[in-house]
Amino acid sequence: MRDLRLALRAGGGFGLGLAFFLILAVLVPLGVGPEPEVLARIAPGVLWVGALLACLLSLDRIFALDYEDGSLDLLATAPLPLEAVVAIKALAHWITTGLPLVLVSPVLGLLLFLPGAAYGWLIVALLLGTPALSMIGAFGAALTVGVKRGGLLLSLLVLPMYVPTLVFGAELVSRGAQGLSVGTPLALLAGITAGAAAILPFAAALVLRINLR
Amino acid sequence: MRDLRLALRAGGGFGLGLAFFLILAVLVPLGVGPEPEVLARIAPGVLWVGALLACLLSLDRIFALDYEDGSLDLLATAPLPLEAVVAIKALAHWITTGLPLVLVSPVLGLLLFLPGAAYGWLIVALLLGTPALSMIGAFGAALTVGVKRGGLLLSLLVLPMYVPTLVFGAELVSRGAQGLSVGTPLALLAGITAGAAAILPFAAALVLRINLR
Amino acid sequence: MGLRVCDLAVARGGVPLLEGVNFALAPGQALVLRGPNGCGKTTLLRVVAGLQPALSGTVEGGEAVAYAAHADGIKATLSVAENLSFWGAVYGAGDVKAALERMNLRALSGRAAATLSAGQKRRLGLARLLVTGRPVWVLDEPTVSLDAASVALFADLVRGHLAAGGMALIATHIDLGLPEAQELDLRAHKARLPEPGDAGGFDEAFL
Amino acid sequence: MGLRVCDLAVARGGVPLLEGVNFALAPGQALVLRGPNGCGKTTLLRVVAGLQPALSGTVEGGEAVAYAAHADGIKATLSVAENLSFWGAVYGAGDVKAALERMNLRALSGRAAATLSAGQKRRLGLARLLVTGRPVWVLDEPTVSLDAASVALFADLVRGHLAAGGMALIATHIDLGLPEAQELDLRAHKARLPEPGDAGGFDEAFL
Amino acid sequence: MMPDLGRYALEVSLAYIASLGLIGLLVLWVWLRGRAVRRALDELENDRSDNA
Amino acid sequence: MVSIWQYANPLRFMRTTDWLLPIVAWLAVAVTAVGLIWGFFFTPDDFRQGATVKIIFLHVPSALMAINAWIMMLVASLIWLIRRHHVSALAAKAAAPVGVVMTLIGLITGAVWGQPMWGTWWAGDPRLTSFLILFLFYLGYIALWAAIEDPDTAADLTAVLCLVGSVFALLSRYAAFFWSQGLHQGASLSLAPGTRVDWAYKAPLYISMTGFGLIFVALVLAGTRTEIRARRMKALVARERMA
Ligand code: HEM
Ligand SMILES: Nc1ncnc2c1ncn2[C@@H]1O[C@H](COP(=O)(O)OP(=O)(O)OP(=O)(O)O)[C@@H](O)[C@H]1O
Ligand SMILES: Nc1ncnc2c1ncn2[C@@H]1O[C@H](COP(=O)(O)OP(=O)(O)OP(=O)(O)O)[C@@H](O)[C@H]1O
Ligand SMILES: [Mg+2]
Ligand SMILES: [Mg+2]
Repeated sequence: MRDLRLALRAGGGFGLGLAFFLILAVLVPLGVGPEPEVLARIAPGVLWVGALLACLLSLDRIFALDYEDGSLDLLATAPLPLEAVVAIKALAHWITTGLPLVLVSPVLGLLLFLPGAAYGWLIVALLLGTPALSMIGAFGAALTVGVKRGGLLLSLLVLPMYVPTLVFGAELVSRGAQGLSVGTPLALLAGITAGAAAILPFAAALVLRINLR
Repeated sequence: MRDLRLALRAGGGFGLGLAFFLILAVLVPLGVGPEPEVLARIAPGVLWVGALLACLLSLDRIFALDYEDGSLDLLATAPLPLEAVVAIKALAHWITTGLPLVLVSPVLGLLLFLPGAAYGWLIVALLLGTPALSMIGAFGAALTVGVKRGGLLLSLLVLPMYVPTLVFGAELVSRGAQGLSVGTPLALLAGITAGAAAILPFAAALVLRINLR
Repeated sequence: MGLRVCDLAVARGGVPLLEGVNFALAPGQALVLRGPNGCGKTTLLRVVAGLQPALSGTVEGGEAVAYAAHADGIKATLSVAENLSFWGAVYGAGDVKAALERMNLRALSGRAAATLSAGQKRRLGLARLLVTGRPVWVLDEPTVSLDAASVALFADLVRGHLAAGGMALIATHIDLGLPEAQELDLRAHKARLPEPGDAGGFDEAFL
Repeated sequence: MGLRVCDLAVARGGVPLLEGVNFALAPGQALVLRGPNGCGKTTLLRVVAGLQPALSGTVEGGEAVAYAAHADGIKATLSVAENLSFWGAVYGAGDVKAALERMNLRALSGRAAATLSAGQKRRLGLARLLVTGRPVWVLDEPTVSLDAASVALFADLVRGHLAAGGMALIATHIDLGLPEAQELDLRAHKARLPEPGDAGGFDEAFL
Repeated sequence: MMPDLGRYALEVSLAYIASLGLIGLLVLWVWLRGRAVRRALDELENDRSDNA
Repeated sequence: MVSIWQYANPLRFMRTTDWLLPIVAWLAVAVTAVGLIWGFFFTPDDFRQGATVKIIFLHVPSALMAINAWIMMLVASLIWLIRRHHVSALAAKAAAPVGVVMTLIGLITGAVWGQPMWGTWWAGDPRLTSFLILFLFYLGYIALWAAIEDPDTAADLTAVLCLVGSVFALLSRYAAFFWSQGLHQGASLSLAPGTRVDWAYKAPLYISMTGFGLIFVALVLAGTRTEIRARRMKALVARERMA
């Protein structure tokens, strides 16, 4: 859809989510200390928390800009169903933020001494999990769209909803690193993403309509 | 000054920075796993990174709102020097974000099994370091004030500048925890804060004037 | 076809503003809403556009509406032409080139919308109406910031739209140069305070 | 005392817009700037207010300016009275109560600014001028969204300010009902294109 | 001709290939962008002198 | 005596670089080729590091140039802020991508070298970390240039960022050394404690350092020319609109 192209073009911050992810991977060792064993132990968790935060920081762009300049009012009266608008915007967010994170994560794994066996699972986990992050985030962004600079409120609402994704995602990677079976977290992660993609666009569109009123 | 009171009132997000900090402290054990030894080892670093991110998320409020609604133009033509405006806004940001973090950090230390000896130093370190975070952040916010929803760009610019504060702050806490001497990081942390408070308001005011032009 | 508003009552922030508003627009007709600041013109238009529920009464034909609000819905980072073609794509109709030409924006078409002056932005906002292909235009103070020449251009635009069988509902404070349009003064429809104890005390508790 | 603009040239986004602008305001005088959309009125006012450097020429008396732009600088979360008293505190002058009274805002004084209608917001923006205590008012389309009664109120306000020895520089497209004000048509001051190859190719490279 | 890099053949050649490749990419980018801008400018100047 | 400020005149700069750039470019290619070919083919293996020592001819020059590029940007930014010479601002803009690539080469060659030497791609070493932070500063600088529409505003803002950023980059470097002692070589040309560096290594190293320096100069000149043209184009388009 054109909306996607325009979202990409207007969003601008293609590399920025990446850069943020990178910075986080640099900061954590600086805070925690340089010991490789400790870092390797916490690497999957840190990478997941980093992906989460990188998503989070770009969430407020999803609807707030459109709300402020009045586009959202106009989109709501346009022939496109608002559910489709939400889904497209979440997809655009994932493509600009989630996908680059997935691609660059192995490099950051290096910085955090992630064990070799875990790299494949890291990619799989992020690939499965980040769409859910974008979708949940779009819902949160729809909830807070009327709040000026609601960045912090948004994170407050969204982060708890990210918990299941985070837990299963990090678990998947660390099990993968230790060579344990990964079936359960894999299935759960996929389930969360599928569920989010199926239900949340409707919830988000509903909430948007209420916020516009 | 009245500006401060109004900033507090308008900022709104008094508890939000706190809540974010709290959520992060909860998320990290979820991502990393529940082992107390590992958590205790990384607690100072995680708390510092958390403080940093909580600051970061509320930074874009410092000037962007005023820019968008035209207040910044009006403030620039007001009798108050812009340097004072910047300093007051940074102070207000610290009071709404940094100070609550300092006060609540011992509780979060508990969640992360921070060793007993470190609590005092944690408070001292945050108390000394967070004003620098707010001041550096105000400079970054002034740089990106013309960029719409520049949250990610802002973090890319600001986070690298946070590195010295983070390193000395985390080092101070973990040395304190191990009972080592803390003189050097303490002095350096204080030095960074003092230097930032002395110089950055001028740089930020300069940058704001350029952005308004 | 057409827009029909029957016995409409609207409220904003829980406060009833207007009531008993009745009007109908047939193709080729325009209606200008008048009333002092804060009387509820914007609120009424939002109800007609379907963005807000009515307190009571009905709006027929609200789905054929193209709405232009105080804010223009312009993306500052996109160029003028890109802004328009985005809306053209959303509505799946309309000729962007012709709309640019019509609103005298061709020279500006490559410029980022952020660099437009207040009046130029407004012209872009009005050009959007042309690419919607919708028959009913609902316009909230469309001539704000426009100079005399542009106001005349706008009047022309509306006249052309009416001639093509369109309709227009316009809230404004100034003289638009559209003598053929009907006028509706909203002062006559100011909502009365509900009588104490009117509706059995239940609704009253929340008004 | 007074505002004196000598041979001013202004540019926006690197493009020269106006040149050779000369005027002087003595206490009690008002000047209305006229010109089509995009001719550079806003830019000129920003230069006079000291927000933007001039391309050439001088502005004397720019530090005594109270500027009111297209945007009103209103904090949506603060109440009307709080918004005003903030600016009163910044300028260390002015009587907030009287300003509210004057602009007919007393009934709204406790309302959050976000809930005001377009015209009410604009009235609040104008009330701000009263609490600045500055002698030179620089106003960019001050009557946008105002109804006829409020426009008259505004004209009164300006007249009172002039009578008290103030000055006003106003850009507008409509008739303000201020016959005593001088007018300056900016079309006469449109900047010429620099001749190609003018300054030995140096300045030309960057305009 | 090729020197014997011993055990570290992979590392050393990787370093050389990556570095030279990166410099090559950079040079290419600078060159292409320079060419594109120069052409666009020439076109503009031609238009201008045509009009004058 | 022709002052160097004359080259702040874009026209003069273009005229000079017209003939200067090809010379510098070809010189850069030649010198780098000599240095790297000598280093790769005609140096003996080190008795402890084996063939990996050959990486030094890439690693050290690129690392040095990465730092020098930032210093050059700092100086150019100062000149822009103080004397408002447009060419200077544009040169700073043109230097940033070159600096990033140099930093990236330093990081990659270091990592590739670290694998055999330290048994790890990456280590919590201060020099490595501070280098990575320098990389971040470059990214931020470039992102800020890209984010701002108006060229003069962008030049001003990035110049201030460069000044303030330099202070913090320096502080970060100091902080990184405080944070960990590290594995990396000290700032001398000794490859390992106790071994004197032989001219067999030093000569090609110095030659490649010169070569990398010339590459940097050539690319910055070329980039500055492009930026000047782009700037002029913007001005012309704007002027067209005026008419
Ligand atoms: C990712 C890994 C590495 C990075 C980012 C890195 C970075 C740097 C930097 C920035 C310099 C510039 C000199 C300075 O800062 O004073 C440098 C110099 C140098 N590096 Fe590395 N380095 C890395 C790995 C290595 C390894 C594995 C070795 C060899 C075992 C090595 C050997 C050297 C040598 C010999 C110098 C020259 C020192 C001097 O005399 O100034 N580096 N490196
Ligand atoms: N949340 C709210 N709570 C109470 N009153 C509100 C709220 N929001 C708006 N109002 C009031 O509702 C009234 C109607 O506003 P509306 O924007 O519809 O007016 P309008 O006729 O468009 O005025 P204008 O000509 O100034 O644009 C105004 O008096 C406004 O103050
Ligand atoms: N960054 C820019 N680059 C090029 N031109 C610009 C830029 N910003 C503004 N302009 C142009 O400068 C001109 C002057 O704008 P200005 O806002 O001063 O006009 P104005 O007289 O206030 O118009 P209006 O009556 O519509 O408010 C406009 O034509 C605008 O398109
Ligand atoms: Mg209205
Ligand atoms: Mg204007």
